[in-house]
Amino acid sequence: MGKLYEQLIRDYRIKEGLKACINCGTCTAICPAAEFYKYNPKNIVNIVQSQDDAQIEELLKGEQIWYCGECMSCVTRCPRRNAPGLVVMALRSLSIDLGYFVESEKGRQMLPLTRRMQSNILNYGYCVYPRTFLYKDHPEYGLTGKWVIENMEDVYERLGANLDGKGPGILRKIPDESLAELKAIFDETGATRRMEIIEEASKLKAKEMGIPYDEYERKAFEDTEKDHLNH
Amino acid sequence: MIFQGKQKIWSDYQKEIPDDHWFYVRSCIRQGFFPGSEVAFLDICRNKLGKDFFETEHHTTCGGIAYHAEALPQETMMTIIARQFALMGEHGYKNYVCSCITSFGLYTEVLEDWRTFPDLEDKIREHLWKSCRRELTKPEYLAHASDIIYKFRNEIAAKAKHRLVNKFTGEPLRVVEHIGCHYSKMFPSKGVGGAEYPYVLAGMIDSWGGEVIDYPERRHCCGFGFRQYLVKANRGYSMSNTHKKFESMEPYKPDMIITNCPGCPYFMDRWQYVIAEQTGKTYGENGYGIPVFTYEEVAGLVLGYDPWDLGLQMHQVAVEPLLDKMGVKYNKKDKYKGSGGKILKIPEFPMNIKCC
Amino acid sequence: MKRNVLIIGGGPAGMEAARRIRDYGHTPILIEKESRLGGHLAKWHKLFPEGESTEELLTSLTADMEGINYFTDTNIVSINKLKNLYVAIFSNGISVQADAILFATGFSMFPAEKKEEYGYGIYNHVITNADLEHFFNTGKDPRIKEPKVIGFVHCVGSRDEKAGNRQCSKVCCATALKQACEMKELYPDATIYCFYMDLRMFGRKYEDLYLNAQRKYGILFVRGRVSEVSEDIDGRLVVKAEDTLVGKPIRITMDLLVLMAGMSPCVENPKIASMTGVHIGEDGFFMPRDLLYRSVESHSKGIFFAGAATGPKTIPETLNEARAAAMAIDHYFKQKA
Amino acid sequence: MIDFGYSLTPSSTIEIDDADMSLFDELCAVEPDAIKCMSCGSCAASCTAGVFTDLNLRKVLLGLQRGCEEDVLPQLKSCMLCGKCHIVCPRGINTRHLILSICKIYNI
Repeated sequence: MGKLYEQLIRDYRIKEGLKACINCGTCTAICPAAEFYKYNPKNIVNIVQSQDDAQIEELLKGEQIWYCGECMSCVTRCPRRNAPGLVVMALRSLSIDLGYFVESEKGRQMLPLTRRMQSNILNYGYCVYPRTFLYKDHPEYGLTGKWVIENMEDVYERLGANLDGKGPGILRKIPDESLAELKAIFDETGATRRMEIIEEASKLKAKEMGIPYDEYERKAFEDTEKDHLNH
Repeated sequence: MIFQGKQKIWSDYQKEIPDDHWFYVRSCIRQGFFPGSEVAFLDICRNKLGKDFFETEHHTTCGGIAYHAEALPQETMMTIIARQFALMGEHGYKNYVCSCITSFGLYTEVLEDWRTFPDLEDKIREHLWKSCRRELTKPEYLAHASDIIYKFRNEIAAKAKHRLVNKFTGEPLRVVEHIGCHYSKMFPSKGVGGAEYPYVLAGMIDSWGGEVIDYPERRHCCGFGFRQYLVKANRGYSMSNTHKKFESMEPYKPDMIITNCPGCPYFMDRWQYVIAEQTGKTYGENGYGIPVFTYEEVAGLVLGYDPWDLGLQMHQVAVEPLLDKMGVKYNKKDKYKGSGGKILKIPEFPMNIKCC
Repeated sequence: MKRNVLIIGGGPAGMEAARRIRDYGHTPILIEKESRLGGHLAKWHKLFPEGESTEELLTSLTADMEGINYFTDTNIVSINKLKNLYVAIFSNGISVQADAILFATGFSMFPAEKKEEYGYGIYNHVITNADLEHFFNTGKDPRIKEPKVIGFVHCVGSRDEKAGNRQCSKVCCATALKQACEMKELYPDATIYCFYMDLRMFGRKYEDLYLNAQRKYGILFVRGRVSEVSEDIDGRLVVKAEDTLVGKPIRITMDLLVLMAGMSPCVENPKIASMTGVHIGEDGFFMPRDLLYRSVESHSKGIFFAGAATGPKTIPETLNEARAAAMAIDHYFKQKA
Repeated sequence: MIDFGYSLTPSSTIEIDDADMSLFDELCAVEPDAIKCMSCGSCAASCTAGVFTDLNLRKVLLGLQRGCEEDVLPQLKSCMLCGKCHIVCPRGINTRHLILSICKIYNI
């Protein structure tokens, strides 16, 4: 048993999600990612259960594990009660913890992703928050979306929301003491550490790639240079 | 298709949904994109049905979207959830209902995980105490908000001002139902109707007079995929999955789509717009799209709410053709007004998909 | 001294054992819950590996029933042990004293509707292997309408922990190929696919069946478990699997899908076990004293097994086990005397 | 038009319904053994050219059977017709002959 495998099976999601795979392909058949990406959940589960560290390391440093959409459609159908989606989540966590995620284009997306998600939660208490949901990043929000952004206070007030207001209600200002609790949870349970790991590894990678850090983040968010598609 | 076969499966997956006294938690995405839906939900439950739904301003995101984007470790997500449960207990509630499907899936999963691995629950209790000085109380009942509307679907039907019937033809409206993946795909027994033929929305459609459309990609994900949408470079995935669903439902000529997930109605609405702008293809009649609704919006229309109070002006795909079919009256001029009738600049219209 | 042997189950195992037990000079009393003898076999049309006729086999099995008491439409109400005897009461009111009991209870067909994603009982053109045999026998099934594309799904409810059936049902691979070839004979223009995980062609002539299916009948094979079936607007079936040997998802639209429902433990096993104290394995089949050397003996004195009661078996295996059980019972009586 | 920065992705699903099987049928008429393959992989394992190139006869045959000839036919250009695959094939398929027929019928 390899060291990476040993680390992996400490994750509760592996305990829950990996029994014994028989390579039947039920998961791949209906996987939304397998249809469009060079991705096959069956192969990933098979590599993990092989306990072969060389191959697991390749996964952790590669693109594949980042293709899953975590819709968990695979879980419903697996005849062996495996959860390929959970196995992928464990692999992603380990890839981040070991700093391997920067070795793949999709893995490098962790920088913009974690920054945006964590700052939304810590500053506002929401994962997605209208004031940080920018039209330039989300042109698909559409022309009505643009209109909502441009008339934010009026539109939300019209619909009975409590945007940044006191007391309960839609998009209320979550009280500072509750936000402080979230921060304490982040510090206690490893979310703060995760952000640090991602920043440190990304900074080094940006240097290695010879690009400024903000350009590194922009590229990670917007650009695709590799061929990820399963033609 | 043999209807009785489905009925048999539905009867195997009926879950117990208590009648009253719920601790209500909101959804990040729905608050932003469908504020009218959450307003309508509470108004229906509290004022139309006379039930007790409590909300505290101290509740927060469950962290689910961030967790599924790997921006949070599992223990962080679990501790945030433990804090939400603790708030419920502190306010004396036992029934927990959430507006978000991602949350519902995670709450279910977390409770199952804690049952399987009691050491993990102990660890999370400790985290919660250390960081928030709160005690975990686990809910006795967990429901998604659509379960509640499902439970009271016949009461709503009894008060209906409009039904899901085409008033021009007298025929039932053809309704596609789309269930959020995390509603029951992980734990089929936790969802009304199970995972393969969920009944939670189909039951509402049946009660309110519509005809449920079953099409080949019914069970397929809308394509949100968390990071696959949140990161711009990945959005082709998200859009392609929605595209796949629309190509599959197109021959059935659906009048409308009803969903119970936060992201799905947003994606199925917006990707229709992007697909139209990029390829020229539209899926509705006469160059319109197929309007996509939350279940609260549909319940609201059935109960006679004003469409602009429900927030239907925030959709990109025009809802007016459907309102006309249902016989819902609306004032065109009021659509894009602000609070108190304040005149706002009207949004631009897309090139390839008809809007009103 | 003549002794009574109660045989529970009138399928091939029970019928064959009854005659052998009679030939050893004992008195077999056979009960069958259905209205005719023959078990699942009586519902089948032809058998693998070479298309042997079920009717002929049944005729051989029933040809010589002299001296065998049998009751159809009869269930066991209770079994009680009295010293060296078992007293059994039947649902028809008759009670017997038996010196030994043979469990030839066979199997229950896996209820294919439990695999909800395949839509048996929901989609109009999804049938089971048993339905297809019924069609071969009667020529009637409204779900089969000049199919152009036909699929066979192996392992439906077999090797499936989620469906509560972990074991391989042993006979479905060969049955699927037999049925696929028969369909090709009926519908020569049809394209026929078999979706399999492993083709378990373990017996004599089985590999020939496979070769014939490929070479003579042009049956196409996809290695992958069907994941989802749905109905399109024309009422045709959309079948999704992964072609695991290519490594890509595959989608085929079909006119008929045949689910190879596997063998589940007989649903009455727990009831019968509780009356007699015989052991049931975690898979739900009866547990013999061991799986190699004493496979027809139970842990309870005077109780024996034959056939699929102890796990999926082919017809010749079942018949041989019935003979072995008859011999073991005779041996048991001789020892007792 | 708005530049969204992303677009629809082509599907990788093998769509048998749309596949044109006429050339494969033609192949089976002259090489009835083509369909006897049971995908054991002996040919690919013993293939001399396969060590250096992506040639994999098992995959080629399967690709033809699924109507994906464009994806697999280029592989055959690496074949040196050494015939080792013929020796090892447990189904006794005359693979050399088969490969030549494929080249002829699919015009490569």
